[in-house]
Amino acid sequence: MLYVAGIDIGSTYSKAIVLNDKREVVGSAVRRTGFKLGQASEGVFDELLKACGLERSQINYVAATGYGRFTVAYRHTQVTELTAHAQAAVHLFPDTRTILDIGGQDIKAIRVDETGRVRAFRLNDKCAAGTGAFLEKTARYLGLTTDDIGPYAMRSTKPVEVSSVCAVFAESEVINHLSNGIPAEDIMMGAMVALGGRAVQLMRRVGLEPGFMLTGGMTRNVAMVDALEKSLAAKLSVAPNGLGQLNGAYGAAFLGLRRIEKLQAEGKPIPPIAGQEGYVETSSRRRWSAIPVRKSVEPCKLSADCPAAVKQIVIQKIAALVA
Amino acid sequence: MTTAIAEVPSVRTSNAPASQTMWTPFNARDEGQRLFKEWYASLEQANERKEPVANVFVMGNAIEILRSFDFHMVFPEINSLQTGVRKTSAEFIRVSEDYGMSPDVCSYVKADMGMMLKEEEHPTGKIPRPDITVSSNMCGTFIKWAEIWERRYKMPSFVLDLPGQRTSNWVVRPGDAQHSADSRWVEDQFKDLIAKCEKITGKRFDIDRLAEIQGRVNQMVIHWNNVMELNRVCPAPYNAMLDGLTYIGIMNVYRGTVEGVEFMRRLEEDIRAKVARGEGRVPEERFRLLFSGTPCYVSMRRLVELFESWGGVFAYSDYLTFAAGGMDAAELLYDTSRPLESLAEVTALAAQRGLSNQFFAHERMEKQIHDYGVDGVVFHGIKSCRFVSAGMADTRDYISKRLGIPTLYIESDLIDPRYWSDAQIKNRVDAFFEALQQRVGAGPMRGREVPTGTGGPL
Amino acid sequence: MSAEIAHDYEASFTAILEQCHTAAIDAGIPDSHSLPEGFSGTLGYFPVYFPDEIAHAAGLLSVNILGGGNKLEMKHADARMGSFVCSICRSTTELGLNGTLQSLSAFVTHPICDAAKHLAGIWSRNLPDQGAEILYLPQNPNTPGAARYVAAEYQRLRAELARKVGHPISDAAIRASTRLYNKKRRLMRDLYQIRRDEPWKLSCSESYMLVRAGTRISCEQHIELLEQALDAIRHRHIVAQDKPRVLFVGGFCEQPPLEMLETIDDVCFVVDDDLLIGQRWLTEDVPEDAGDPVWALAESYIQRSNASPVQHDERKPKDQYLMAMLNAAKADAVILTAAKFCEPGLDDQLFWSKDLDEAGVQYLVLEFEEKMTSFEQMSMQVETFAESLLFALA
Amino acid sequence: MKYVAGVDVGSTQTKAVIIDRNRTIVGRALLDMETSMMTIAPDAFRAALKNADLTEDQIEYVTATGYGRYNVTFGNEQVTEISCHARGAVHLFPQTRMVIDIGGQDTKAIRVGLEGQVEDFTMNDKCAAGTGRFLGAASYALEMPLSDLGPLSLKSTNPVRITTTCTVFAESEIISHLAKGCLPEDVLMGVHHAITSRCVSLARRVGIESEATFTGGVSRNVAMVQLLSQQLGIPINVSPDAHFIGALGAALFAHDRAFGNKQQIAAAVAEEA
Repeated sequence: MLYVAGIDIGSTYSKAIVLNDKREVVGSAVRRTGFKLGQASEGVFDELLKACGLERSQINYVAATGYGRFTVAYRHTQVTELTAHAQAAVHLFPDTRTILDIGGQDIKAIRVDETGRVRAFRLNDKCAAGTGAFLEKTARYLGLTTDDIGPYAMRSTKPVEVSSVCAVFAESEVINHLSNGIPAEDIMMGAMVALGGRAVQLMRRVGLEPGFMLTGGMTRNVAMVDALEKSLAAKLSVAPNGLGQLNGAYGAAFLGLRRIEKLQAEGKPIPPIAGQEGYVETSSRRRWSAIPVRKSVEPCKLSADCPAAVKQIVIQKIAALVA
Repeated sequence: MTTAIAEVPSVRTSNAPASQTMWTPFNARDEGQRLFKEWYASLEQANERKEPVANVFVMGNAIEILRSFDFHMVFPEINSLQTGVRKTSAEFIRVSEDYGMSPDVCSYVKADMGMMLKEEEHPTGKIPRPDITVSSNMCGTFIKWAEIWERRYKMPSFVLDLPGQRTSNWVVRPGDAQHSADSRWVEDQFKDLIAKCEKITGKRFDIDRLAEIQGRVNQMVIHWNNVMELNRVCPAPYNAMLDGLTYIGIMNVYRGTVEGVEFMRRLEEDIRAKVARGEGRVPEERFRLLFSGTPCYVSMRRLVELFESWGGVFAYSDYLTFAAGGMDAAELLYDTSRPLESLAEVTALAAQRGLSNQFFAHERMEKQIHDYGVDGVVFHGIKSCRFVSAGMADTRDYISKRLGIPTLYIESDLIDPRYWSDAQIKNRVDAFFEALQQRVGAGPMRGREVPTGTGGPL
Repeated sequence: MSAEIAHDYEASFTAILEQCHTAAIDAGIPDSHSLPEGFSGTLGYFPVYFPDEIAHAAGLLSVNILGGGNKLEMKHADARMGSFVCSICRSTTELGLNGTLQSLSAFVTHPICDAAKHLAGIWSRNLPDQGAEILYLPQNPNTPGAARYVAAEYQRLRAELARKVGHPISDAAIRASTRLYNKKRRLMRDLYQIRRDEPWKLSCSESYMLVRAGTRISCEQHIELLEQALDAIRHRHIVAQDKPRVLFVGGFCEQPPLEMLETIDDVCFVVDDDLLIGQRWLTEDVPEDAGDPVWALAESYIQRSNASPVQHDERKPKDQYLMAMLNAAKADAVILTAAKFCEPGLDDQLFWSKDLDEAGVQYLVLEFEEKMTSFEQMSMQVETFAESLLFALA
Repeated sequence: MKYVAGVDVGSTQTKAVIIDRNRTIVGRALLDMETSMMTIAPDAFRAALKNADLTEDQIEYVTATGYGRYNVTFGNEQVTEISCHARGAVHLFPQTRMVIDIGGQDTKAIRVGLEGQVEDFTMNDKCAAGTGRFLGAASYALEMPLSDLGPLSLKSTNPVRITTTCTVFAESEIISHLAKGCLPEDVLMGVHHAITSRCVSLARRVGIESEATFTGGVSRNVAMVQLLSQQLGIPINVSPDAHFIGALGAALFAHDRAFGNKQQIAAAVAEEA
């Protein structure tokens, strides 16, 4: 019986899960990450083993993911949370082909194939007024909290157009609408339609293959789901209460299982775990970029020796003589 | 800083046929629009009638050669600016950004790309497929734009490489060693282009036809030069950034045609009459301005209106020089006895004038400020165009600090309405004039007394 | 080969890289008393290509000005340029205005794009005594007579440098310089051959530093450095890790930060790239002793040269040369980058992505800026990209 | 005794100032933007009247300024806030030759003449717009009121460098530095440094003169004033009335209209005495 563990070290919570080779969940554990990332991975692994009633040696393969994936010393490999979530998404909704994740700082559009492998992905260009933070700020101007944005915006009859490319100017557009007496719900819905338009544009760039799924904080915002579905002219599958906390770990475990099955099929040995010596920790190799650059130019204090200033003074002198 | 213009600037008489006896009133805008409609109509059937079509740009083209082969001329820049004027550019730009084009690249290209992606007709009618494109190195984006058609229409793209000004205070006189090296390279390229045109059209190159076309271009350039000179008079008979746009449209699209010569002749006649009557574009002209950069075609009228409401008129704009490929100087006339050589010699020099207008802008601006008796210079930065905007802030710094001329920097885009913020631009224009008035006279907010009639001191 | 000697190669290679870092990334422009012997001054040129041989023959150290990196603080340039211009043009203006480039006896830019041409105007307004020049290499290399025009342009440059250094530049001197630069280019081609055949022995960032050193030290010093480096690299003993083979394109003018290249090296083998393509612009030896050496250089520029988004050439359609690069290096995928606000780069990034879609080749689109300092988001994207390639093979 | 008024309708706040014939401020009011622009201007004007204990008919002339100046129906004239900030600053600090204003949407640098006339001005361009927002982003990320940001940033020992000109990028850079565990004061000093270097580059466009006045709400941030003075290398005036300088300038323009300009005033005052 094969046992594979998926460890997801998030910035706030650490999650872990064990799958057996029949893809059944043997057990799982969730724990606050706290300050020390290194200890978090050990702590959550012990809790996981206790929940599954297994010894460390019985775990054949460990795949780590999440913000602290490189701190998991007992891992055989690590994957980014994007890869892990894509894997889990296809497992939850098998016909998913294009995933949209609207986070606080960026929007991600991911195209996956039937095995959950990431075929293409794009992050939004910061220039585009399209992040969760933009919606939060618009809500703050209108005196709303993020939770009640959705229902509030649904009351809008005529959403106002927020056309600016840049988030800074989109905000001043919102302020101008506000000061011209446009009803708040129309402004809120307008901002959401702008964000939706930006998101769909990003999905179009990765290929817009039907089988759409929405993940991330926006899943709870009914108005956003509505705006996106109108813009896509298609239904969006939305995982219950977001993707659920364990899905990063689940995706990682699933990938680990596929990896170890492939290695065994090819008769290859299981690679050493990160903690063992001889394993060159990729991210620790010599970083030439880390060497501080000597100040090759002494800071220019707008004093006489800076050429721009020198020329200025010379010209003023000549002007004074001529005048 | 007053520039007394003693008399109406001396002008060269063109050897145009004696004008009709009966002087008919001439409205340049309406006549220009009629000619534009006629031009667009002539393009409609070009592909069906198997007539050759060439995509060309306003800067650095070989219209004289293409016209000698009876190519239909398509100006993608003019097609794009028309979508701005007719308020349909936003949709085309959105479609091309959906396709993946970056928000920071030229909005003209995105409008053209949007039209191609939507397989839609241009607002003014069907645009024929090109059989060749002639771009140039005068603007880097031309070459990338031509690569888009090359990839889509699988047809030859000819890049006319026109060496520009190499360094500051770069003096090149017709016939000197540098000029002959450059014009020899331009002539080689013209011969290469002629061979390509012969292959496409199946016609032999007709050198006499070229000479005939060049003769007409000479006449148009003389009229155009006089028209530009006439705006040195106060009050200025036309606004360089509104009426001037129609004139330059005809100078490009109808260059070397009978209609083009006729239009420019009657234009000069009409403007000379206006000057004689002391008729100014702005009823109460108080400030003479120079405009550097391109118009914002989405709000072309609005931009001019903001300035004219304060009594400000754009007497000259460097747009009228570089957007005609530098073809505006009276001394740059073809010698029709040596058609091809003189075409190369003039094009080499004209390209350098056009390029220096942007890349060494300050050198020419000092003379233009003096010639047109200008009170202030308005710089219009275009967010998606580095050809116009990359050196603009530095030129403004030079002009305002070193020459002590009041300047204004405003910013929007060629045809992307999202970058025109009316409140912000009005705010800066108003502040500019408030400062200009305080500077000119401590008195309450009234304009300077400006003598009517020609040649008055400014 | 006992362990000590093997270890010795690693140490000597690290010492060479330290030398490169000091010369190319850290140091400024050598001024009159820190010039290598035999050189009377320095000539600075903006990317992409410049005929170094002519400057070398004039006794001028030709230095490729590659912007301010992400450690330069902008004090003057922001007042002179809008923020929607690429970072390398803004930082080059800053280096001009804050005195870093004071010791250059000439500054040359190129008609590669409009922003680059504007640098000449900015120099003439703010640093008139140093002055700047545009070397008008043709954007039409296909018309017969192109090589003659380039030769005329090179002769003009030769006359001007002769005036600056106060002595004529002989044909013999140019021929000698050509021989040296041919050797330097051959060694750089060997570097790229190793990266295609045994990519685990030489990472992209290491190879980048070796080539970039050549933009600051003399040709003679660079040849010596490359020979030592190649010897050490061939003896390196590194376990080949399980990483996908990728191309990196889009670094032809504005320099991607070193940390970006290192982030990609962590998870990919970069088997070919267009980094510092100007240093490797001539793809074969320039004829060394046949007739006029300036003609040989001009003809090589037309007939034996590489390609980049800022050079139009009918014989090298953009999609074909990317596919040729991909097949020659046997790469699995492509990293398509472009500098922010770089119009030629952004255009080609888009059309290359369409070509790769058609060819069914996976690619990652990244936008960078030379002044970037945080790379978390980029490393997450690059890792995800590498994982998607690896698990494709799973 | 006759009075004049200036009303400054900004994007987030509206201010009104009433001055008497000797140009001393007799009444002022500041209202945050809740209701629409149509009603906020008259409300602010009435509040200033109440503050000065005057009635509307005692006001000779009203000049409106700010983005919303054309909505002030009862105003006799509109003048841009650039001219008004210049005029107001020179009134408060006669030796000042420059005015720097960091607003919510854009930052302005103005070179002024001795009578407060605008000699040259420049505003930041599209991509560097709204740099005043960096502070808003930092206060939101650190859950701290704006007023605490200045003092805390002065405790910084090695400030973080924020290189980007774009406000949206800067916000995510601030959040990533904090997530990486950089000290709040170091991140804050980085934010302040980013804003002042933007202002210095604008100031350089109009030419750095002998003395500057810092107007607008951000001028109450002590770290900002210190950094700006350091980087510009000149003394910076800050006034408790920083918010009102625009409205004051507008009132001074109204004063010119109602009572004629300076020379006539001196003569009239002499008569009365």
